[in-house]
Amino acid sequence: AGGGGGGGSDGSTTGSSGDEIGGTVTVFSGSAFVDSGIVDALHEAGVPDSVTIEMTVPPQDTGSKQQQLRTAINAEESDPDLVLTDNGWTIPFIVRDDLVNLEEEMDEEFISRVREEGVQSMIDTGTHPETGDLYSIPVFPDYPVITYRKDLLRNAGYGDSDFETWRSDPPTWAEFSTIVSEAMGGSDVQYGHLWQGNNYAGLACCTFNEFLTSMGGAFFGGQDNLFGPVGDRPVTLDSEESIDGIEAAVDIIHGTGSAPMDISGVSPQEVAGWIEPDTKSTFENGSAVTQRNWTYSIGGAVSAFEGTDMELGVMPLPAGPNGSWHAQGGWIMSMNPYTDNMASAKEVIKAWWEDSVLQHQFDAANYMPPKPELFGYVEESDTYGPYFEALQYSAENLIPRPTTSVWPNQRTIIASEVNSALRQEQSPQEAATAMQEQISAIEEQS
Amino acid sequence: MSIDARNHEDAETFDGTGDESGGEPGDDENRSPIQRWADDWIRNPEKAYAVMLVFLGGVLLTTSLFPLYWLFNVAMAPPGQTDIPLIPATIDLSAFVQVFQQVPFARFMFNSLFYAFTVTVFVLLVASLAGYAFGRLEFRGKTPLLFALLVLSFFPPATLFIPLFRAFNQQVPMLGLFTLPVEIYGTPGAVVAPLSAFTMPLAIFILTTFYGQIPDGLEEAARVEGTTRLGALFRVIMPLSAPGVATAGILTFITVYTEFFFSFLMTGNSAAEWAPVVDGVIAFQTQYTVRYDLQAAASLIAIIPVAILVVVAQDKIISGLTQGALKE
Amino acid sequence: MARVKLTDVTKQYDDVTAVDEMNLDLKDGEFICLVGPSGCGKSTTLETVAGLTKPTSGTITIGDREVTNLPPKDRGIAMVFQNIALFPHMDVYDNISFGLRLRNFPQDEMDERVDEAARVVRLQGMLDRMPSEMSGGQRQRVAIARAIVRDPDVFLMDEPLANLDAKLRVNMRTELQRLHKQLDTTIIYVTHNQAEAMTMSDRIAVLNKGELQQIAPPLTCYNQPANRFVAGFIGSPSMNFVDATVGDGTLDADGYSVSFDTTAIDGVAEGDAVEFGIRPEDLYLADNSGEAEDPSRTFSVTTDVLEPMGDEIFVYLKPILDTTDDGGMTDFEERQGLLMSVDPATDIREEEDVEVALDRARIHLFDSDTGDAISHGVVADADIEAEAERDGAQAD
Amino acid sequence: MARVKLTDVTKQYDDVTAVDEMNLDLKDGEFICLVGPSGCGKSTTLETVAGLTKPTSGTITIGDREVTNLPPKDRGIAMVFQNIALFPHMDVYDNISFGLRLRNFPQDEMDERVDEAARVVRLQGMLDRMPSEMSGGQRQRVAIARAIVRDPDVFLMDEPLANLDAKLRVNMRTELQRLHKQLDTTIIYVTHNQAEAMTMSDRIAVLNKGELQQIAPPLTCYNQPANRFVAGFIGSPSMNFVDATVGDGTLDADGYSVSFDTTAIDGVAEGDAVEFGIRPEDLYLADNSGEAEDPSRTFSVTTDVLEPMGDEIFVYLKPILDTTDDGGMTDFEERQGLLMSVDPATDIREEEDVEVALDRARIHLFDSDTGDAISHGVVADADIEAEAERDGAQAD
Amino acid sequence: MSSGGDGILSRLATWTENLSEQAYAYLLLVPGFLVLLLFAFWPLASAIRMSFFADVITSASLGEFVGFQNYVRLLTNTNALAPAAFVDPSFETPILEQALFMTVLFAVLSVTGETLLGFLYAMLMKAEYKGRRLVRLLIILPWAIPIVIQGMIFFLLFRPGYGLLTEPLQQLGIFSSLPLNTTFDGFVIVTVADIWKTSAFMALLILAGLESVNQDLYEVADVMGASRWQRFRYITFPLVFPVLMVAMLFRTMGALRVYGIIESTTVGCSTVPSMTCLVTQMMFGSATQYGSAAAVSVLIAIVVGLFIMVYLGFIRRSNQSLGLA
Ligand SMILES: Nc1ncnc2c1ncn2[C@@H]1O[C@H](COP(=O)(O)OP(=O)(O)OP(=O)(O)O)[C@@H](O)[C@H]1O
Ligand SMILES: Nc1ncnc2c1ncn2[C@@H]1O[C@H](COP(=O)(O)OP(=O)(O)OP(=O)(O)O)[C@@H](O)[C@H]1O
Ligand SMILES: [Mg+2]
Ligand SMILES: [Mg+2]
Repeated sequence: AGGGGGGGSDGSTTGSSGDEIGGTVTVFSGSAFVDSGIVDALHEAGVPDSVTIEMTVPPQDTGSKQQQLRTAINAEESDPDLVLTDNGWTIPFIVRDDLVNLEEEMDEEFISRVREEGVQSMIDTGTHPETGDLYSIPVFPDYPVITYRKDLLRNAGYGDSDFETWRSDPPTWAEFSTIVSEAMGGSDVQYGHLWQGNNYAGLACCTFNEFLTSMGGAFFGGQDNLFGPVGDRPVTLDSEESIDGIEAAVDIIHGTGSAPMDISGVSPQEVAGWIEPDTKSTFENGSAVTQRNWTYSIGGAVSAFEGTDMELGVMPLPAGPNGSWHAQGGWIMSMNPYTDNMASAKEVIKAWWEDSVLQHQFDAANYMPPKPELFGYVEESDTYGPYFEALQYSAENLIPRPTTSVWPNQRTIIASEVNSALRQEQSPQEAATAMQEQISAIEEQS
Repeated sequence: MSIDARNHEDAETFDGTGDESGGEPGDDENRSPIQRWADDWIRNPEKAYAVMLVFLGGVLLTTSLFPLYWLFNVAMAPPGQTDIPLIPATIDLSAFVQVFQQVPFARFMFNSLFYAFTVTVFVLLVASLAGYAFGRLEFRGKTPLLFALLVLSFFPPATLFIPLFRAFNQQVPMLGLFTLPVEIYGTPGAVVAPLSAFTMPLAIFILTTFYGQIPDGLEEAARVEGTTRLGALFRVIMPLSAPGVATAGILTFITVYTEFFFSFLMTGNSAAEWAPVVDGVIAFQTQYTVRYDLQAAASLIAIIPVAILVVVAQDKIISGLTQGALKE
Repeated sequence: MARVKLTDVTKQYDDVTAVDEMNLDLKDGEFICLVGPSGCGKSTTLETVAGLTKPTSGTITIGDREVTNLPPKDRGIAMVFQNIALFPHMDVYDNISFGLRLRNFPQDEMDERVDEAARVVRLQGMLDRMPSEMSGGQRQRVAIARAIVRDPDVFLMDEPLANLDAKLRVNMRTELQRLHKQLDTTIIYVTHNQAEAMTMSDRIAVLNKGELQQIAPPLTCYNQPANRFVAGFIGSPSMNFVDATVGDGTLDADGYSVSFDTTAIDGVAEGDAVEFGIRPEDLYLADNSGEAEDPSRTFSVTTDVLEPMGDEIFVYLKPILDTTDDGGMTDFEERQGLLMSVDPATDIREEEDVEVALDRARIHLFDSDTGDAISHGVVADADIEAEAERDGAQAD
Repeated sequence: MARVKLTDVTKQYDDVTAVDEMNLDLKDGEFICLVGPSGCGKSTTLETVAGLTKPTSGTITIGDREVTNLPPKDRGIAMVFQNIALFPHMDVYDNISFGLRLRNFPQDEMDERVDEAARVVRLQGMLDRMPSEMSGGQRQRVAIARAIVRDPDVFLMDEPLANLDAKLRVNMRTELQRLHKQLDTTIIYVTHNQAEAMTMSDRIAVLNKGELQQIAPPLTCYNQPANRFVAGFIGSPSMNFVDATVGDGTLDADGYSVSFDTTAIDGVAEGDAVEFGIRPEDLYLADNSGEAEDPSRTFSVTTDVLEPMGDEIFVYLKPILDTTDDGGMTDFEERQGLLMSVDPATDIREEEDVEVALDRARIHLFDSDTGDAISHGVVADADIEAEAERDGAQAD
Repeated sequence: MSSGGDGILSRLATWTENLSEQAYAYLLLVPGFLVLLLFAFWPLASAIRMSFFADVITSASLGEFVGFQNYVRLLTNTNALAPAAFVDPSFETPILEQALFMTVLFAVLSVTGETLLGFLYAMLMKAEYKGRRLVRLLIILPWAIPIVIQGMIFFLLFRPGYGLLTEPLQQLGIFSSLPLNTTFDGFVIVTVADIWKTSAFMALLILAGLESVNQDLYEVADVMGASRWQRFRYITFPLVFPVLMVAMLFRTMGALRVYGIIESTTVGCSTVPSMTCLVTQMMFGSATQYGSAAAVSVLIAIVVGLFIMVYLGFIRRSNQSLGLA
């Protein structure tokens, strides 16, 4: 903001300073961006030197960040000027007009460039579901993949050809669970397959959604309805396929055999209490055969395995009858409607879309570029290059987040019911019924 | 003379340094220490009681301190290690240094200390006046006013947040009458004012209770000696209520120091923007990773000022203050 | 040094009237003792003067100012409290110098004054003790020092010497009197000690149940008590009281009668029920009756308990008509026994029959109903011969 | 009802020896008064007996048990505290019945006992007051009631009557004595009141600076004080002390001398520096010297201050050699003046020259160095004629 | 300072001295209540007003005036958007998943535990022995730990797989293998965590109460033959009672508003939904329901108020003055 850390102080001057380039642009970003050199990269990519760019660290716990942003916007605070938000919870802000409609504010040419060049699913999470206007620019996409221990699988009789195949043709859940259990049997690792099954936002949007979709189920009848219209879409959580999805998730832990596929229990009960950092560190210290996690975990595993006997492999998520599906992750950038420095903020947005900045971002923080055309750059990198194929498969088989204004309410219900099924406190059928009932009620009330 | 004095003698004996004044020397030598103790305790049940207290206390302390010990353990663990052992493999204090290298942790601490100190001083002062009025004076409307104070604490603080935030940030007129100066938001004032208001009811209640218990005679003596009513409050009643004042002070200080909600939302995120120490601690969390070791180290560092405060304030909580003051 | 005036001061607690329409007018530099039974309102009176409690009604003037609504600090008073009220968080020096510090005295003058006050109360060398480390008497002396170290116009002292031993008490008494003379301060002094009240005060104010009974110089209170209450209260041991009827030139009590000139006294007539009082020292054994100013005829009684006090012996004389003895459940006094004081050298034993006389000049007559004094001292009946005759007859 | 025995009890605070090698042996049911100057260790002695403070050394026995290390509650004692210390959160009834409730007395017996105790201390009708609503004397009476309501073996009372008026004091004294007789309890009683000590106690224990000076029946302490300290402490007003030298059959003070038979007394020889003591009541005006047992020759002095007390007058006689007068900075006593008590009827004025005699039989002789008593009473020299002659010569 | 200033000051002082007790009391209350009025009472009133307006989940503004509708929906459990049932009149929801009952149970358990432990701690802090200062410090420290960290500690202790206590407690059959996800286990953890942290608060207050008891009274009681228990029962307790009540009162209010510890231990509001969980989620969640959030706040206040009445009843009955009774 113009006056530094202050508030909407200079009400009368806001208008004019908003049109002039200069002052400070505060970006609600994250610790990975602070001191990452991205500010210099932005300046090099065209932001005038008169503009000071400040990267701030919001609380990284997704919930608190959301809460802080909500507060700031509700309070019509002028800071931050730009925010990086999870693509999973931006739409509610968009539909409430809590973010600037970039389609209106920025020049057409830039907007269409973004639409053309950007990863489609990321663009979707930044688009108003009804008007189709673009509110947010993708910053980085994130893709879930399976990281696995090639060394252990080799012991179980699999070889490079299998690894080769899986990169673009993942095994089914049934096959996958067999592979893991074989690998486990022949080794002394503690755990088989790790994923994030805790009662938290990630279960609803992502890990469970992946099971659900690959088994043919859906929250709201199909992918088209994920962004609404709320109240005018079917709730299909108690459909046969949806129950299959729950059963698949339960089976991979407990191996009850209720799912249509023969999935054996290769995940520890603990996954129902774990989230990303837990599985990441467990996998990295060699205690597990496989792990589902986001892109950044590849980098972690690479460095963790360096100089050990462990060998890293990466493949897309296993497939169900409906194929292999990956939840869309990543962050997009939007503008605070109460910013008092809009002109400069626009410059920052534009610069950020430059290849040089996105490449810098990948180099410095392992964040994927949001432009498919830059994937080549990733492919060439030492760390990610070898695993690029799997990532690309994942990027091509994405399910967007089901973000609507009521999704936060719905996701807590889904997470909590599914988690309790994972802990076998209730059967998949019961969980499905409970979800169906409560989600429908929410849909109706809205 | 006092109870304490007696306990004191006993306690010293447990440390093995006390004199055995009550015992008969001579035959003590050829009995086992246990026999001697048992004998001593039978003759001197106070001692047995004290031993029990110490033992019980030991057990309690261990359980209650274990989490702290464990926090220390976490701080010693290498980054990213999830399996924290009961006994650290190595003594590695580097986390305590890194905390300061990675974020301006000292500034975070300063910010919180500043809040805590300012609020504590302000609240003690203002609550003392109110506590005096409630505790020692008779006036109409006392009960309703006290009750109004209580009612404030019935509501979750979050309830008050939105209106306050708007008042500070959007110049929504307070009481519908006037707006706060825009300069306040983003300064410590925006944190100090509401936190003072939230911590005040407890402080008022504590001080009311303590001030009410000081015998009238002492205040009367002070007034005859030449103090004003207010002077008597600060010169006699407050010092004599030292346990209460110190307690209210410590409680306020700690509450504000560890407060999260308001100091977090009313300030920016960076240390330079008056973010509190909690911000400094959670700065070690990124979206998918948490540096537990750094967080633990940061927390341990963060409680040092409180530890110092407690040590200092302890002396104010002196035993049996009114002793020898009055014939009642 | 200031005049103190209480006009119609009343202090009411919920159900108790602690002070009732009190009127007191103290001259500049006067030393007045408030005495009265426990709970009669002495402390409350002092508190109203000090400003620690507001009278329910009435006004208080100190010097020329009406102070009824002034705070204590502006009244120019110093006070020693009955409950001592030392500041427990301060050592002796700080306790004593508290009032001086409030007035920003320079350190050296403060030291000087504190030293002097400590000397007066004999606390030299204890200035750095805490109250909790002192004996009861020492604490009380600190409280006195705290009051005298300042230079107030009016001193209020509530039992300042209560915890002191006799010798120190006498010494402190002298010191206080000296101070009074030297500073010319007005002093209101509550005491339960007769000797103090008698020797120190210019006037004694006797209170009962919140009401002022008499205010007069000590000897006037002793010799001409305004009513039965004052008579009984002043003097230790207490005056003997006997129910009697006025006869024809006699005062008839149970078992004996005293002749006197009824006509010389206003307000008594034959047949009146009166009470007469006689102090223990105004009773004489027959042998010594010559010492009396106007000895009555003797009558015989039996001694009960003897209490040798060293410088005198108290002799309890059994009631003439000892109708009941319920195991000491009623007082000696209530049973109308007589207490006599005799010289320690006197040869007297318990349970002995003795002849005693009383000094007619020292008989006090009170109205039985109101208790008001009718007369102090009676004179012998005109018909002395007749009495002498009867005396002689009796003696035989 | 128990024997109480203190053997070599010492209590040391940091820098003060509050009690020093105290030995006391109290018989069953004995009533003993502890007296002594403020700070001499009376309260501390009581506290060691009560078990509130542990003696630094020495043992305490109550009954047949050594109780040195027993907690107070197991010692079978009741105590009235000098600082009163009522429970502020309990009303009078609850304060008094506290000890009974601890012992689970049935309600009706408790009521009965509390009523009786309240009656003794005259607090009927105040049982539901809170301590803060009472006067100083009323609080003290609650404290007494709280102690007497129980049935302990030993009573410890620290100045129980300090805040009471004279009359109530005498009444309470009688009540306590009656209780003592009735319950046959051993009582240790601290008082600063001479009359109490003299009349109530079987024996008086005089303490000074933590050391026991004398323990003896009251009159023994009064008439045969063990040393100068006891002599000066017991009796009010205090004994007169005069520095003197033993001459040839005379005791020579500044300005006058008394003849006596040096040989009749062990331990004095001509030329010894002694101190002699004479009580105010043993000084006589020449006119009354016949009342003395063994009047000395008279000598002339000038009266200073007169203090009329009602039942007697204290006459301060100016020092024979009034060498200094530094404005009252030293005591009367220190200036070797004499105090005489005379009958209130005596015709005497201030600043008058009078002839006085002293009662030779009541002269106390003390060693100047140690202060130990040498003799109580001296007898006239054998050569009475010579003295008479000299007397005559002087009188002329 | 000029003499003129002194004059004004002293005149001011005289003026205040001459005020009646009543006026003086009000004067003393002004500063405190001014602060409270601005920063507590006024926002509170605004919030209460909010509770009568409809939720607009897609905007930060308030909907139309709906009277008590928000309350009705909460109390009949018909607000589908509520993150959890405030109370379920049909009782199909397990007790611990109904915010009201869960919170009340939590408050009762934690305040009881804290009071008992607090008393013990206070005694321990008061008794004199070597190292008492250290013990005092150690007892107070847990209270000084930011709640985020406290949560982290308990999270690390009970996290699945690695938590130090997860396995032993599971083997004892006390907890499930995922205690942080199980309602009952989570409830226990949150309660224990709260007791662990907040006992120090109690202890500190009780200690202060103990320290201000006139020690002479114990001597009297000793001589009267009071046993340790009786000393406690008749002297310590009644004299500490006013302070204890203040402490318990505020702790009860705090416990009934529990929130932070639930989130920070990662037990989470969906596993153990406290009343304040509802407020925070509705107020700061993406689907803002200001009206309902404010209504929950008012309901919380009513529940707390009922508890406070019970306390005040106690205080009144025991004839102790808090100024309130
Ligand atoms: N706690 C203490 N610390 C240090 N000295 C003390 C303490 N208590 C008492 N003393 C000292 O011990 C001495 C004896 O005190 P004690 O209370 O026994 O006197 P006392 O004879 O009762 O006097 P009084 O008649 O004034 O009550 C005094 O000099 C007193 O100052
Ligand atoms: N705060 C109060 N509330 C009710 N009654 C009170 C209060 N203070 C004193 N009283 C009563 O008022 C009366 C006078 O009390 P005051 O203290 O003046 O007596 P006192 O003459 O000083 O007696 P003492 O010689 O015993 O000290 C007493 O009966 C007392 O009980
Ligand atoms: Mg009084
Ligand atoms: Mg004493």
